[in-house]
Amino acid sequence: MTDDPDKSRRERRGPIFWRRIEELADSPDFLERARREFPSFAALAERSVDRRRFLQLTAASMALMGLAACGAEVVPRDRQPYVAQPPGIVPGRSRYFATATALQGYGTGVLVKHEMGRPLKIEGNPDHPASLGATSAIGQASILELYNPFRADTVTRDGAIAPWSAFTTAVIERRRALLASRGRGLALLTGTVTSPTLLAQIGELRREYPALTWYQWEAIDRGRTHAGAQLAYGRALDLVPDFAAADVILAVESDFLESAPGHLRFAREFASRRRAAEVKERMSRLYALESTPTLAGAKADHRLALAPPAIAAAMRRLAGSVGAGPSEWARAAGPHAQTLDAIAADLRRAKGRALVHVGASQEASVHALGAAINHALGAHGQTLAMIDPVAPPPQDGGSLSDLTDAMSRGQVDTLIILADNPVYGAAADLDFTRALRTVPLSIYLGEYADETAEAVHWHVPRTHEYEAWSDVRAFDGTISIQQPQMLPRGERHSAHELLALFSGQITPDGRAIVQEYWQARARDAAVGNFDAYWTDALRAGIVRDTAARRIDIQPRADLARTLESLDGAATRADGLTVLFRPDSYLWDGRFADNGWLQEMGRPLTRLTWDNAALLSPRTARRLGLETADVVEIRLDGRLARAPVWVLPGQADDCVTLPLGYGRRRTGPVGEGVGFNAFELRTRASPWHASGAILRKLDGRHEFAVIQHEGRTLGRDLVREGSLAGFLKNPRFLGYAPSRESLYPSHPYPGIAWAMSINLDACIGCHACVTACQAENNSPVVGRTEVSRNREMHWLRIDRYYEGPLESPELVFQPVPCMQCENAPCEVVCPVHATVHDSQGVNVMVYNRCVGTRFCSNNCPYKVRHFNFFDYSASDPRPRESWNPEVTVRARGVMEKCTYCVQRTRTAMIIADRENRGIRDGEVVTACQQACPTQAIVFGDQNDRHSAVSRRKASPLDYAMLGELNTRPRTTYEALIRNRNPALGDPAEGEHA
Amino acid sequence: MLGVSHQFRRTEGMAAIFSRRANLFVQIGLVLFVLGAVCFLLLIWGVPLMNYNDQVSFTPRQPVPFSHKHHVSGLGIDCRYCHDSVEYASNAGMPPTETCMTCHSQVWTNAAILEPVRRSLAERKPLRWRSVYTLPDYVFFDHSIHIAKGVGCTECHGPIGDMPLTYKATTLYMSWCLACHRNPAPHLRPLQAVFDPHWHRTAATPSGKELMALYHIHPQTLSDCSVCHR
Amino acid sequence: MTGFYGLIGEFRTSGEAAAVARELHEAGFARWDVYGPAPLEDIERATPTRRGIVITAIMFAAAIVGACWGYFLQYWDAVIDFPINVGGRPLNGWPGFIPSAWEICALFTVYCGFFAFLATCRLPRLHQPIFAAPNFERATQDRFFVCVEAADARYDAVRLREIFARHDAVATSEVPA
Amino acid sequence: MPERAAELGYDGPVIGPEQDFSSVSATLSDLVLERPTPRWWYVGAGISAAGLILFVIACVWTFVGGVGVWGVNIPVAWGFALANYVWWIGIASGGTFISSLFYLIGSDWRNGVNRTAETMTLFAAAAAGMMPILHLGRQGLFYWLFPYSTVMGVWPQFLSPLLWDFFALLCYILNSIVFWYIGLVPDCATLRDRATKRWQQIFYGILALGWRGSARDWHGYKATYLVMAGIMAPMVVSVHSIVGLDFAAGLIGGWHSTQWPPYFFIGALYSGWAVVLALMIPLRRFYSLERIVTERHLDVIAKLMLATGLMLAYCYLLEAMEPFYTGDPTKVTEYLGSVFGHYGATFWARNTLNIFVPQLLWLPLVRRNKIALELISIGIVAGMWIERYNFVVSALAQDYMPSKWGWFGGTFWDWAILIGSAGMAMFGFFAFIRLLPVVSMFEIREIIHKRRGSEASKGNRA
Repeated sequence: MTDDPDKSRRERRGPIFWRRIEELADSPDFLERARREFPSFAALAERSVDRRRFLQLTAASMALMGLAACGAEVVPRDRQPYVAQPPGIVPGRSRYFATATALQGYGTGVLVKHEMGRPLKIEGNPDHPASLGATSAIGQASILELYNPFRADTVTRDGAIAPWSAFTTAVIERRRALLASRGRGLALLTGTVTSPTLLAQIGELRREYPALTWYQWEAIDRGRTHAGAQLAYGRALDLVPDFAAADVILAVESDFLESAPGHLRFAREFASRRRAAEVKERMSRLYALESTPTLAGAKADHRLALAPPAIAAAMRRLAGSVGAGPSEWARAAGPHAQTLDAIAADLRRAKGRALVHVGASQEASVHALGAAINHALGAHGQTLAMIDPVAPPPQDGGSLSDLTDAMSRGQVDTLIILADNPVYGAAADLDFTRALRTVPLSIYLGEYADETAEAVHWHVPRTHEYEAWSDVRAFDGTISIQQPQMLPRGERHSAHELLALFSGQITPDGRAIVQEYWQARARDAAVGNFDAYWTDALRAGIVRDTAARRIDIQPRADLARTLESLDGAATRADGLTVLFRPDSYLWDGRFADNGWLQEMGRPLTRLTWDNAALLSPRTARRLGLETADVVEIRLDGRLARAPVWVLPGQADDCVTLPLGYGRRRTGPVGEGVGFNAFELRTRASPWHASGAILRKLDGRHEFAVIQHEGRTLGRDLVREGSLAGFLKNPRFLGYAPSRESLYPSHPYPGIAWAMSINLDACIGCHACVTACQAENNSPVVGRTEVSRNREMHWLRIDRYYEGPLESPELVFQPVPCMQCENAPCEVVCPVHATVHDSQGVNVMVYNRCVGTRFCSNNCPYKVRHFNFFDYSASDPRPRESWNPEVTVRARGVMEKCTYCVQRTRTAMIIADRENRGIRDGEVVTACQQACPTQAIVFGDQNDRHSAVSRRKASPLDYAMLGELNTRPRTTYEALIRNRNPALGDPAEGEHA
Repeated sequence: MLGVSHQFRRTEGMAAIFSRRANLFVQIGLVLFVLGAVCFLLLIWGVPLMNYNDQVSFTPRQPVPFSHKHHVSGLGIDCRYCHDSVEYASNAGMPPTETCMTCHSQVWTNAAILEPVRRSLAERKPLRWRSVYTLPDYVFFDHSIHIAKGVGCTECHGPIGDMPLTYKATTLYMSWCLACHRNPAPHLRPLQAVFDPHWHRTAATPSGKELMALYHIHPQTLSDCSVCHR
Repeated sequence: MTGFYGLIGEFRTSGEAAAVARELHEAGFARWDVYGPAPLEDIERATPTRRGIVITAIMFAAAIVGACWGYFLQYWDAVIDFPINVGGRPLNGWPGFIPSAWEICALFTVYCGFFAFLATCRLPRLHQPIFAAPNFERATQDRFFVCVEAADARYDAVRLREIFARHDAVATSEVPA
Repeated sequence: MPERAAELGYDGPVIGPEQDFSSVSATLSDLVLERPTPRWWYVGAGISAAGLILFVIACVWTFVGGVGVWGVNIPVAWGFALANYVWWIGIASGGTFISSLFYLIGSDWRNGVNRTAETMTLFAAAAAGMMPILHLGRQGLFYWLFPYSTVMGVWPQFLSPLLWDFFALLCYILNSIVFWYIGLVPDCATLRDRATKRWQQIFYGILALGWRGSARDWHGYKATYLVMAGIMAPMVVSVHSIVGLDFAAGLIGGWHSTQWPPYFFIGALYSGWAVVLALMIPLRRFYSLERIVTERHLDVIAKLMLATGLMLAYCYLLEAMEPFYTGDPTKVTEYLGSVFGHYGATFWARNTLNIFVPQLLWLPLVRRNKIALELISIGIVAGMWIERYNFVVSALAQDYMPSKWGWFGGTFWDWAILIGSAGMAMFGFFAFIRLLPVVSMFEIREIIHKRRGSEASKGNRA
């Protein structure tokens, strides 16, 4: 957008990274930035220079250009051994510690890799039920969050820095008054809480302050799932689906592949039935009904893009067809009747092995319908289990709007906010902020000096998850102890410590609080040796046998009647339906200051550093809009300005507004990126709102997009076929690698590293890309540089549309370096900076690179990336957070995927030290390790029994652009779609 | 054609422009030019090879004038007593102050020279040793594999056992690394001799070739770029 | 010695100078030369010399040496000293060595030719005795000169003056040493 | 003399019949030695110097800021710098080729323009030589392309077309200097001998190396020059073919074709003609050289330019045919993209300037209108740059992976480098025309002599 009111304020506020030079020169603090980017040049501008000095500086710059090869050349450094070496620390060897991360209160187990005591990389915890060894993009990026220098680290009072002791004094004083009044006026606002310790602490507070009111609020909650269960079963429940057991899956705008608690596990289970060459006729079939494309929709064999009311109608029709609702529903007229009937027939056929999964965004009635269908299909106990909600709903207070009412009525005089940034995420019709300002004492525990911190009296910086002790429950109830990976910097405190302060502990100790809770619990459970129990829980990353018990429960007897009484949500005929959706990576905005996540291409739009109003091609055409137009969205009298992005696969007349952008206050990375869709979101319609009017404004928006062209244009990049065709003729691809060459083939007698990527399994979640960025020190380049096509991700996930753009099918294709045996890049390098090693890996020697960029030009896969500027040096992450095993690249050198050469080489050294060969699976690349669906397999292709050899023996194996005779070591397994024969090929167009 | 003159002035020759001495100057100039060119070539090839550049025998001033000669050759302390991770990690490990104090809490307890060590222990502040061997950030050297393959400490660290003060014994140039990586045989020794600072090849020593076979060393893979550059 | 460099005659046309040259050659003079502002055929024919063939031979040899050295340089670097797998190509990728070898060959040829030319002319030599001849600056503009050195065994000022005069010399003078 | 101009037509002699040794020596030397610096020179040199300063600033900015200050990106990792490079080296090659080839085949009109062509070669090659260094990510390490290995033990990679290019350009520039200089030696001797100011005598005296004009020296001189010309002619063909191989040896759909070496070379020749014409037309007018560089010269060059333009048109047709003949979708898409897509404007601009407009040269009327000729020549020079730009950029922008398509646009610094390099080359040329004879004097004398000889023999027969 052209005139950004916040821009000048941002410019004043401090360093902004990743700007373009032209902008730098305009801004008042040019020198500050110039000093960072071009030290010698800044010095030049700073002093009143004489000619001699100028020459010196110029000469120095020239000299540096030549000498400063990769990072510092040989600069002698001091070495400081420990005074007393801590046990277990070996310089040059990494260690792993288990902990867990939480989102929406649900935990996912992780292992944190430490190098010389520094946490450096996040891996999934294979023992944790929600991880199984995988991580999400957000999980991978949490390490950057930990090192983010812009997280708050000082207590502030009314915006001014205050000592921690002043805060404790204030709390102690208030506590005296509160004790006297038995807690009248004390309110607690939390997010979803699953932490047993925190729940216990809240319980204790309630005993101390019986009048305490506890409110719960999440910007993006799972309330509708629970409400749906309430409708269907008469009580709130969490559902635990088993996608490995399902033959036919119906995903109703489902988040099971991207954000539902346990999604990593679901993705693993789902993929286990999708790798066609392995499961053959047991391949599952996935249908998707959705208003805005999701990863599940992208992976679906048949997908219908429907507006929310149409989804409800479709669900009713399905319910009628499978016997879960009145049979006249099955006969109701409506669009897509044929398709829905075919789906219903397929579901019926798969009785006992069918599963309907409804996304968190859907109306409670849709959830109830889903439950009814599942019940009718016999899913319970087969593909679906029910447990008590992992996060118990609060017993008294209620929601944020209740709190706002209470505050407005003056009933709250002390407010403790543990929830994440309610000022930013509160419903637009709530006026939470004004009510908040009336509270005599408000305390906010938040990671950033954000919008909420600005509106409260006391802001206490919250510790990062890797800085504090806590515990958290996973989607199935399993508890993990969260242990700190490093000491918090500055005055950061955890929620446990803050609440303990209110319980009268003057110097609360997070570790003691958590440990005491568990000691008590262990006593109750009579585990015997607590130390062993505790150590085991920490080491394994889970507390054993804490998964919730499955409940055998029947739907309410009057479910059918209840469903009948539900009519579709009241919709207005005029205008568009607005869909509010969490951003794939920023979620509700809490990760807005994370450069990795900002710069990760959104799986479907491929946008970075931006959100946009997503419109279907047909709707955009009807409104006379195209991508990059700027519109004003009017919804119930509220206005927002947003750029338009035309997204194939979007339901017509629906506009999706991703949440989490337009942050006014966070770190400098996230401020002012995109527009704030929360400004349109109301209590009544948190997910869908109808009646939006779009008005085109002048001007165009400049997006930073990672991928411009979305179609393969008939090229054989992604090979695919149908399951039926594959079963009939497994070699239907007819792909035979060319072996002809003018020159004799180069032999690789030892290890031959190779990779296979299964396109059926890839769900486009970008965990691998983030993992690669974390492992390989890829810098963040910033919005401007991305818009100039200079992003630095070594691995990218191409998203292609197939078929008509109105109802496309989607394909995800991860593209790392192909490690061609006949590498075209190597031949054109004039200085041997990229050559082969004896394992057949195309190595990139940064320190030898002079930067001709010919290699990138000559790479048909375009997987090479160039340091046009000194991106690493201008990256604000602290030095100690870079992976010491990987060179940090300097300006002017090329870089690319190395098959994680630091991992292969370390493993080879260990094996060589022991005079043995490498075992299969001993080396796992970062992308492979993070992948929830095991789409990526890496290993020695000379070992006939290795996993990668087995994958490559698949009849579906092919090399992308193999006709160029590049002989890539990275090959793909072709995409197989399991089509319903009754529906034909949706790529040929959906006609209702 | 303005200003063009067809008039020729008859002159008495042009000897006035250049005297006979000019030829001498030209000859001197030519010789200097050739010499200059040769010097330039010598310079660009020679300067990097000069001691000024490679800093061999560089002996930085250390907080404590630690003598390997005294501790290794004199007292017979094994390398691994202090550099304890050398066999199983990339980094050989610098001894923590406590390692020094295992002995020096008993012997030379009042030596002035050891004051920094005692202060380090007392103040829990690490000793700051000056690095003698420094590799650029893009070179990843692993001690353990060299030890495991029979490359003795002295191959790179020189006569470390006889150094009263530690100095840089080798150039650490890439060409120096490559010389051994391309032809490792002459630099190998039996495993039991790896930590022996005074070891020398005898008639009984297995030949480099035999050791290479024993250690499974394949020199054709050793000069892969990715062996050192990641 | 005579104290003179030689006897010089100045002529208007190349034809006259060439005729003198022919006569001098036939008379068996050895140390003489014709000076003129351009390489003109008639003078060239009248002045016997082998310099052309010498320079051409040197350039030919330089071409061969340059080409071989150019190829060998690449062969030695890529095959013997630093063998490394580049894109699966053979180490001795000879077709790829030819362009550079040819350019080095051309460089050698031209530079050796240039230096050979300078050497045969004994240049650079800023001071030349002949420059002392009167009016000699017109040798590079429009006049032709024939000079017989005093060091020539058959040097005979009287006879030479007679020859120059017979061919319409504009002027004849002695060049000081 | 102007009153005799009528004798010299477009089909007339290549030298005014009244010209003799004295007049040529006097006319051309006095331009340098006697004539006060004309006002137009200050204007032209001043503008060029401004360009040169811009070039220096742009270079320093690129060194300090990195090549990121340009618009290059992934996929279009080569942008202006490479287009400039190919363009400049093409202009340079054209100059050398005119000088050497037409020397070998003995065209007498060549002697009137070869000095200009060679000088232009020199400065164009210098401008070209800057580009590959400037465009490196780490410019200071360009010397790693030399076979120089002291402490690293690593050599350059000789199979890379860039290394061929490096050798080709290096050798070519070095050879061009000698080829140009050896042609200057006798003329410097003339200047030395005509100079009246002491500094001129010394300056030209040193440059003349003591040249006497001895017949034996001339003999060696001619032999050397002949062999040099014989080497230089194939060398320029190889140099520009290697530049073509930079692209043809690549795998990019729009680049991977055997036709680029001749295509590039023909383009080089074309731009060479155009630059020679564009420089000669004003030069002969401002320096009143109409009797030495006659209208015959212009006519011949214009005709040759037209012929070369037709060859180039044939190349363009081949370029259009190949993608469809191979049926390779990458090549077809890339070609269509370059014609109708994002870079379509440059495609049509190059066709207009290089092919369509020069067809006017069929008309004698146009060939004889010096303003039209000048404009067409400048159009071709610009058109050739646009062709190189379109060629370099559009193939990269739309390669095998549609997902990584991306466009390139020049930034201010891209333009500064282009315009600045032109300023640098032009400044060099302006310096040259004040310091050295713009036409080779001794070679003109050769023509005069030859013509006199033939007249004489004709006369004899009559």
